[in-house]
Amino acid sequence: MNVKVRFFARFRELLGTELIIEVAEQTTLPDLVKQITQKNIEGHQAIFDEYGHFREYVIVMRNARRVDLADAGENIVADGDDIAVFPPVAGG
Amino acid sequence: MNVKVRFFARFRELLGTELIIEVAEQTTLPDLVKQITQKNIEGHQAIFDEYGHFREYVIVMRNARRVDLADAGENIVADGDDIAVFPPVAGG
Amino acid sequence: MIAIQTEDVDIGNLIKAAKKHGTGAVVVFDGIVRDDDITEMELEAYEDVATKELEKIAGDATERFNLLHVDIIHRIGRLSVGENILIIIVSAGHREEAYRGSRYIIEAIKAGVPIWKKELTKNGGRWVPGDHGHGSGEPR
Amino acid sequence: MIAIQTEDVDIGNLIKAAKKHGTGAVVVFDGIVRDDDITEMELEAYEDVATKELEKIAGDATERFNLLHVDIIHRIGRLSVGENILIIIVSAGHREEAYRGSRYIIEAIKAGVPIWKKELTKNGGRWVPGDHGHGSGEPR
Repeated sequence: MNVKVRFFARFRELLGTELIIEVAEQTTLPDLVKQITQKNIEGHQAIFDEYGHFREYVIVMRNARRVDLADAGENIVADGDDIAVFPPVAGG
Repeated sequence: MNVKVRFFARFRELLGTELIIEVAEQTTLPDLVKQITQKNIEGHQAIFDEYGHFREYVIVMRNARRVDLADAGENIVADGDDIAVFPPVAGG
Repeated sequence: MIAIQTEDVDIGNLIKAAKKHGTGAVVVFDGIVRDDDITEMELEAYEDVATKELEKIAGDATERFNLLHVDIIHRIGRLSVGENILIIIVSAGHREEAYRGSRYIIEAIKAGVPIWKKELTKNGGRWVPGDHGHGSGEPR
Repeated sequence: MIAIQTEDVDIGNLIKAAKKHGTGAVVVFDGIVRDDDITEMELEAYEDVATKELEKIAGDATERFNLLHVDIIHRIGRLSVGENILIIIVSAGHREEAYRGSRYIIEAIKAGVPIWKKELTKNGGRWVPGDHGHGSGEPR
């Protein structure tokens, strides 16, 4: 099962622009991202707090829709998902 | 003693653009303007109310400074004065 | 550039020239002859007084809103529907100042600069009463 | 025209094209790379999402403020000091709607469109934290 993960801005610098990740069934959104950040302490700490939860300022989109991080832990990814993870926006 | 009087917008259409008026000593601002409007009922009524006072919306400038119409009747014109009389502005 | 003139201006070039050191935002207001069933619009000004008033308004706005540059060009004469009447260009470090400065200038012009507009229609003309005046011209 | 692009635009031409029937006021916001001791600015966007967000903002603003035309062009890539970052052009019947619509659009972009800016300095770079976010990038 394959999922696309993209990072933007500082997260992109730390973790890469776009990755295709092979994930197991029943993988949650936080676990998907941790699969990428596990070998990257700085990237991990930018996105997750000490309890392994998404930091409150992190924005996650799944198939171009924003995910409510309060229940991200119950959000199971599906084959072909397009996940984006980014810091607060600063356009304009 | 000569005074220049200019009108703008609707007052200009009724009374003319610019006139050099010969006035007597001790002529007040209202009397100066009445000297011009006396032969022009429509022009007179546009500027003066039934008591012969400047209508409240009329603006009078003397040498590029706005005149307080409350005491215009005590405002004596001087030789070489440049008087402007106009309706409310509508620029922009 | 503060001017009352018949000619139009090149807004694109004015914006480029408004980018002074420290500029983070430029706001442009362009007031246009609106097609209110009119054929043309005729504008007149008490030019020397109006120019001085515009200069004073630009100076006040610069001081109040830390503007880095101000242009005010008010056109007079006969203008067709869609033509520019008034162009205000302000630049500032930040957008808040630029928007507020721009708005301050247009409201001050509407309130007190001796300029008048007459809308010319098929049936004649009507003087525009103005935002802050009352009773001038014909009822609309 | 709603676009996220590297190229600049001709604001003068866009203003002309924004003069739709009934237009009495055009307001332009031009956000510019400010010289905060930087050499350049690098912008990136989550392009497909950001474009859809801009379209939604333009639609919301049009409905709320009776706008007659909206352009939003947000540039990405590497920009020098003084270059245009974001151009918003709105036209409306009256100035109140034009100013309010313009301001609504810029605030909505700042609040929620996935675009990021990095200021490049002699000593490296710093991500701009954004107006409504908190905690992203380095402290300034």
